Amino acid sequence: MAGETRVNLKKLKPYGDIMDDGTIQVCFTLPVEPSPEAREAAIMIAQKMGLDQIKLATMEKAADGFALFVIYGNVRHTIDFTQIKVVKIEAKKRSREEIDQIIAEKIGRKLVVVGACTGYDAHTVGIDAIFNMKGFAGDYGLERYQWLDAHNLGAQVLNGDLLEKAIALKADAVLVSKVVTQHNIHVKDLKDLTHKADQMGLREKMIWVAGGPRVTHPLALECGFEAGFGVGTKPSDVASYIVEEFLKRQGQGDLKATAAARPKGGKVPVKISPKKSKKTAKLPSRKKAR
Amino acid sequence: MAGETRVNLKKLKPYGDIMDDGTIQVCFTLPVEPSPEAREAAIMIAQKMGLDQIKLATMEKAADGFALFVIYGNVRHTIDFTQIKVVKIEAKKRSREEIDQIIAEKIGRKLVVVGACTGYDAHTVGIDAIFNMKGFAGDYGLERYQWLDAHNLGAQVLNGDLLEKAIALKADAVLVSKVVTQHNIHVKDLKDLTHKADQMGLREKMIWVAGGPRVTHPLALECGFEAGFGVGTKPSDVASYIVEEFLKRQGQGDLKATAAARPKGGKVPVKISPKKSKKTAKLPSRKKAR
Amino acid sequence: MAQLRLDSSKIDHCRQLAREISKPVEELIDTHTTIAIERATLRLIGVNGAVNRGGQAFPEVNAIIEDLQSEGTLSKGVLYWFVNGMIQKKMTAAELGTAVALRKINLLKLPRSPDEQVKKEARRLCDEAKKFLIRQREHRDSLRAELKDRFDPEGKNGPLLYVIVATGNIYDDVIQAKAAAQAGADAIAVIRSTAQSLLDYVPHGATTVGFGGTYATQENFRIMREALDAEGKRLGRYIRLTNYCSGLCMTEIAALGAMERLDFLLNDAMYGILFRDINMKRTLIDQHFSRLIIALSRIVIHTGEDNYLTTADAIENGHQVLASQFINERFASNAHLTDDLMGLGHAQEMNPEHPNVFLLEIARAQMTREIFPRAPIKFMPPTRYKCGDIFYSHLMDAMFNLVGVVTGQTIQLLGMATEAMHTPLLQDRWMSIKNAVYIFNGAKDLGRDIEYKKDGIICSWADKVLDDTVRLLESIRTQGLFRAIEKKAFAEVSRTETGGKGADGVMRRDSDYLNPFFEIL
Amino acid sequence: MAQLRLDSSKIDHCRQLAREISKPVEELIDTHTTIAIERATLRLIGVNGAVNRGGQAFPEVNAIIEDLQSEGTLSKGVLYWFVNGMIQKKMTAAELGTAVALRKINLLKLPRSPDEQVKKEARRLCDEAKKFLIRQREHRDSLRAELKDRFDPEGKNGPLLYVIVATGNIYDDVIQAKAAAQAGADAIAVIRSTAQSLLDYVPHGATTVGFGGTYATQENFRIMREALDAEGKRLGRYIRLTNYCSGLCMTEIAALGAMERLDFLLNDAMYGILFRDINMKRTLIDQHFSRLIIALSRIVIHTGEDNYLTTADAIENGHQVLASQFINERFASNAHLTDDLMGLGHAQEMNPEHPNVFLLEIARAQMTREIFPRAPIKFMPPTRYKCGDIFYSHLMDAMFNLVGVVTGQTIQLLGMATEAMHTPLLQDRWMSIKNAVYIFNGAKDLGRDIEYKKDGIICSWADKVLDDTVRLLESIRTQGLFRAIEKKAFAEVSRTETGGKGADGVMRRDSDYLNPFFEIL
Ligand code: B12
Ligand code: B12
Ligand SMILES: Cc1ncc(COP(=O)(O)O)c(C=O)c1O
Ligand SMILES: Cc1ncc(COP(=O)(O)O)c(C=O)c1O
Repeated sequence: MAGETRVNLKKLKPYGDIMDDGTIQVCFTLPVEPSPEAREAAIMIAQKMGLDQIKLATMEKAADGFALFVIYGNVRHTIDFTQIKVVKIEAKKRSREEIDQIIAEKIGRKLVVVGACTGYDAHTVGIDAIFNMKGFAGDYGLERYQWLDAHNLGAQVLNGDLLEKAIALKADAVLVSKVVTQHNIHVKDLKDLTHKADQMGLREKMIWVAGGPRVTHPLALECGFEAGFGVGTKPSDVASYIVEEFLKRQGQGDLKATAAARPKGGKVPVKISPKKSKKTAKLPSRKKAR
Repeated sequence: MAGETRVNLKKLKPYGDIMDDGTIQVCFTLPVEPSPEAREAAIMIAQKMGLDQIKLATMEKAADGFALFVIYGNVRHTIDFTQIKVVKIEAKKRSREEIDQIIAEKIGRKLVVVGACTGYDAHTVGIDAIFNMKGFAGDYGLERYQWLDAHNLGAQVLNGDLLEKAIALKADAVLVSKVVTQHNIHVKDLKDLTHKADQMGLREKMIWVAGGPRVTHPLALECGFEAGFGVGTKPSDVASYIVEEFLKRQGQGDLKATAAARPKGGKVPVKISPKKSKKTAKLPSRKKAR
Repeated sequence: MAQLRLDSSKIDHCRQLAREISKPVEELIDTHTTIAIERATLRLIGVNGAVNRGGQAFPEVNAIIEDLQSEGTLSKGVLYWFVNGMIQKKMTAAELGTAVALRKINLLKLPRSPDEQVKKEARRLCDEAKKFLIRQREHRDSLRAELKDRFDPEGKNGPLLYVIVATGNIYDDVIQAKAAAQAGADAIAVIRSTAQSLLDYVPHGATTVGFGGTYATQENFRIMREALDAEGKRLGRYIRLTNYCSGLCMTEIAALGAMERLDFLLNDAMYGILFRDINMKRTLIDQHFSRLIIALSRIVIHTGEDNYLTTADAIENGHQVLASQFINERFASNAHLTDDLMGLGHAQEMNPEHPNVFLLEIARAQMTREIFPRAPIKFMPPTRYKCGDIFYSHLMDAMFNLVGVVTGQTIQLLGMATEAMHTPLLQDRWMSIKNAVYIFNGAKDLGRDIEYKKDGIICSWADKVLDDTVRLLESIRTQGLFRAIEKKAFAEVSRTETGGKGADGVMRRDSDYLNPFFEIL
Repeated sequence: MAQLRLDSSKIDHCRQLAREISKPVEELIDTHTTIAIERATLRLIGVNGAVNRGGQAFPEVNAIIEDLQSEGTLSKGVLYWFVNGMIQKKMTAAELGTAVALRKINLLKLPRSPDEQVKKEARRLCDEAKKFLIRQREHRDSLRAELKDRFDPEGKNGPLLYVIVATGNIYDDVIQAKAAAQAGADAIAVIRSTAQSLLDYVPHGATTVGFGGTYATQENFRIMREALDAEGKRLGRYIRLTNYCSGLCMTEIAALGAMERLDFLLNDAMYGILFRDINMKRTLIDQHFSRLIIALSRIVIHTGEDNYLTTADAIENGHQVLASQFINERFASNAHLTDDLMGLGHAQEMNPEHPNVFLLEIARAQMTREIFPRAPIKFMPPTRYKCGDIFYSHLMDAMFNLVGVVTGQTIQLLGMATEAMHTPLLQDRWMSIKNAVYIFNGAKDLGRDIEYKKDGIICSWADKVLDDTVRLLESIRTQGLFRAIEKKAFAEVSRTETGGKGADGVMRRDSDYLNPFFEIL
């Protein structure tokens, strides 16, 4: 159509009301009293951020010595959207029934998953959403899976205690929730856990999964986990991942060709021979770590 | 006090909840469908803007093919606040009574001010706030000043018509309001007026004042005006400026030493000999321009 | 719906006063025509092309009418000459329109067929035009039926979500309109470019540059209607389209809007006078003809009383709005609009810092609902007190939405957090719709679940405003509408009978004035 | 205030049930003490120093009590030993405290004065301590009077604006608290660092690092109180200070809060059990002693029922909140708190997308107001459904503010648009206060101007919740509180009688247990 505008993905820019206008809204506070100079300082900051056609919507006195600004402007920056590659959890999304069936057929014993909200973090709602029977957003929790042996340790669980429990329960997967993030406490706690697990020789024996509202998959990888789940995760998302990853480690990677690349290189996980008895089935290489 | 933090004006940064954390909030839309890649693109734009510790608060589907983001992050940029110099209207703020008295005593005739909202801009509320008797925010309008002869031509006044009227009324000051700013129509219209005024030899004979919610003093200077007034202007602000500027041009700059530097260099305005008769008093050099 | 227990005899009295106020104007309307009425008449019978004037597309109707007017021959009505031309030249209206506009044919110089024949042919052409409009209306109604349109003029299904688009470029407008519909908007208004209302012609073709809005043109109407039809089908909801039928071309916009199946038109008996400084007579005569077309096409009008509260204080002047609504209602009835087409406008524009401001706003909105129970009331958002603090502005809209749903308004024009800044960005509109959806759903039945205390703040305020309205209408009746407007009866704006733009386009009709539309609409 | 016409006999029945539920717990309280009670006792008589333990300041009271407990001698009460020590060593409590904490003196190895003398001296010391607390209370009351404090427990002057600061650094908190007061906040809560409630000691001195909050220490209390006193004088308004009196140290926080003139303390009979997995007995015994101190100092408590709605669905579980409020009320009465000190907590946590959600929220808030008419009800904002769309979150807070003012809540904890993101920035708090000021002013008298329709949605919902509450309380009475908690009576959380942290800090009192505070408080 004449006059019509199309997005240029090689030079992607924010959209206000016309393609490529680059319009964005910004709000911040400067620790100076509102004044023409403060206004100028705010505009200069916006300029340094790469904004053109800066429109200062308001300068408000937020308190003595604090000026608050709302600014609209047009960013110069563009992004080559066609070049963006994001590391993603590649597991195929399956239903509870499918997952149960796969475990029954291909593994033949219950997978043991142990979860907790660690450190001094007392937020249980997230980990409960994943574990509890009733689940989250209409998706049943892991405790409801016939072929999962799901243990939710609750919140305020110290890393050491979690690892002990994981060993005792012979966990196949460890699921960690982190909600409080001030001063990056979540990152510290997560790294500490995988570090301790490394020292105890547990890293390769279990699947490490992190979750929480500020957790992303890349962040989880950075902390030594194998997968990270964020806002809005459903239990079946996690279960889908765990079962696929488990099979991949067993060499049954045939479930899905494009499974996620393991972060820690291609170290092949131990093989297990599926057994009928659920009680005794375990990863053969697993030993009590203490 | 121990632990207390003070602002460093040489390296001023936005304040979130701790001095110099640089926290800002950003909201924009990208013309792509929400996806992990879109999220990454948004983060990359934030990075290009100079943000660290980027926290993507939300990615929302604003429409098919449009993802909306709210982001918090910490800007790296700092501003040397001590070096900021802002061109300001330096006129001393005076009351209506004071202004009337100064005109009566030092000029001895009514000053003629002509105002309009120009072009196709139909917003009268702003110019009315300055002119109408009842004024704005408890401050009486110019029509109420005994020693001002105030003519409000209303809105939708074409530049040519305004200039004609200004000549006919022997205006000492021309007050222009611009409210609609889309596609910078206000800048175009303002520049066109001063350009026309130049051609008609009116520039030095009258005081040119612009106003409106998006008008700033620097913008007015850029458009060839001598002063610009923005949001929240009161009639007495404008009147204070006009009378001081008028006296300065007459060489009676003694009213205030630090009067604003004229934008068009130091060209000395014509002198007038104050006369008693208000009716006939005028700038002697003024002639009908056509 | 909660009840304010208003004195119905006072309401009846107001309607009676409005009737008396309109009387002298009706005489004026019956004896005059305007260049705009004549242009619209030509458009209705099929003259919608444009000729090149100085590189720009200039409507044929303007070329034709200007020539006739300059010869002083328009007071017989354009059809008097034009239909004769069609007969003489055996041309369709479109063909003759082009030829005359290009001055290849001079209508005044043609031989004249018998008056009866011209009259009869004129009538036939007008009947055809009417049939076309009815077909367009039926087409629109069938689309609505197909999508199970839930619009209820009395607002019983909750307020309709109405947003504006205003990029200046019709193609960008389409993008924004679709996005808005996806987010939940029920109606899209394409705001017109600044000052189009002062143009004495309707621009031609698709346009991509406008200031503060997009030009209203027949082609732009068509493009947007087509886009909304498609989007509506995809979404399974009928999406309404709105434009502005005010200003010097209100008659023509009504005609074009009717042809292009618009749903809503901003159309007010006095808005042009007060806010665009258009001549009183011109406006009042034009509005009647525009409304005749609108009534036929069963388009819902939106009156512009909300604007009063942008120039006059909303707390003090609520009665001006109500008085004007009674007058607008009267003029609309005179043009055969039924109650369910009268989208009487008002707005939530009181100072947000006034103590108990929501109570006063509830009183105003609720009384509007109760006084005009069958009208699809159009409720406009806060604009005047909107400020650069977008977070605060967003809250003002939330409270506006709350008042809207509690008092059962029919059409809710959603406010924008960035009202004080710019015409809405896509994201502004999205969050505004989210705002309305949230409030409308959460307070769905609140209005039905509460009662207003007798003699409470809300009921007393409504009583006061009604009393003030009676007084104002009485004084307008006494002075006459023209003089009352001069004395700032509305919006603190003064206009004179002879002042304003477009006065020279008004003509007293000759005794042999010919325009069958006045009979059949 | 509009009325819901609740059945008062049902309300009375609930109170009776709560009385019966509390009975077995009262016996437990009367026969036990805890390490925390003993520490608080020492603090009250003046032992508030700290010794160095592994480079960190460790409270003397902990050092002293730990040693006594490990010797199994604490069941006589710390004063039994400590006052004897003071007599023997002729030292002040502070001096002796330091010496014992540094293990320079072993209390158990000292010669023993006659029991009567120890008792008398203990009583004298406690009386002194009580006098000091009363002086502090009077000091606070005179500051309030001086500044013409308008706080009304029944909420008649509109909700009080309450905000949190949570930088982790007490000095940054001061900056934020002052800024909030300037913006209009009436009360400032310094949120505690994550998991302080699980520390079995109160950290010492000014602190500058915390996670999700700032440590509650005596010095931090003092710093903030001083800052708010100064700011309040400058602004001409008394600014209230709040901290958290829950967890393993609730008794000590009560003591320190009383000494440092705090105005509000979050203090709940069961919160620690449910949300911090603290042992039931420990919590119930501690809460009583903490409340004895609080009652003397006339601090307003805030109970924590709002938290239930973060783990249990708010629409389905409104009755859990109400049942718990009745129980909290009972325990508070038992500790001599008067109604005007019982800031019973509840929250607006229903799914914002639920149809008519505001009607249900109004019903819940209004019934809380009506059932506890003299209590300074504490109303908590939406948190659970808060999301990263800060514009939408801001609206949720607006509707929360509306419900608060319409239903006459006393203390309104203002929600933050960034709730789902981070502890509040200065600008978040500023816009939140602006939100509340706007809504409270605009809807000032709305609650008094409307009535709820008999058998309407609002009234019916209130009836339903009351009925559910009766049933829940009946079942708790039947099972006993401990077992009921195990069976998830509240918040969908299950705790066992023997589980949870701090159980080993509970001791049955010896027959010669000495603690005069139980007599004089
Ligand atoms: C409910 C809540 C509480 C409740 C917790 C009750 C409970 N038992 O869980 C109570 C009231 C007790 C509480 C207390 C505190 N809270 Co809190 N709380 C919240 C709140 C409102 C909602 C969290 C929630 O339940 N979300 C719902 C669940 C379903 O979402 P989710 O956790 O994101 O989980 C989903 C995904 O992330 C994912 N997921 C999560 N975990 C995992 C794990 C795995 C393995 C997987 C696969 C997926 C997964 O799946 C879930 C389902 O989709 C948030 C604010 C908000 N709206 O987000 C603040 C919030 C998290 N709390 C906060 C704070 C600071 C606290 C306190 C420290 C405050 C204080 N000083 O007193 C305390 C102490 C808590 C402590 N010691 O840790 C801050 C954290 C700030 C920060 N970023 O660091 C927040 C953001 C509020 C704020 N703005 O200040 N809180
Ligand atoms: C009221 C209003 C109207 C009324 C105008 C009534 C009237 N007779 O004035 C009506 C409803 C008619 C209207 C129509 C339109 N409006 Co309008 N309108 C507004 C609104 C809501 C308030 C403006 C106002 O009155 N402010 C109050 C006055 C007191 O403030 P002020 O103008 O800033 O003036 C102060 C200072 O700026 C200064 N000042 C101003 N002028 C001068 C001059 C001098 C010499 C000095 C010294 C000082 C001075 O002093 C004043 C007092 O402090 C604003 C939104 C908003 N909240 O700002 C939109 C707004 C200005 N309108 C807008 C638009 C687009 C239009 C239309 C073009 C829409 C359309 N397409 O139909 C039309 C057409 C108008 C036209 N042809 O120009 C846009 C402009 C967008 C932009 N930045 O370009 C706005 C921002 C709304 C929006 N977000 O879309 N509008
Ligand atoms: C009735 C009416 N017509 C038209 C308009 C738009 O302005 P215009 O078409 O004059 O530019 C408005 C403004 O809101 C209005 O209320
Ligand atoms: C009664 C009560 N105490 C304490 C807290 C704070 O948590 P904590 O002190 O356990 O960290 C809350 C939480 O909101 C509460 O409601």
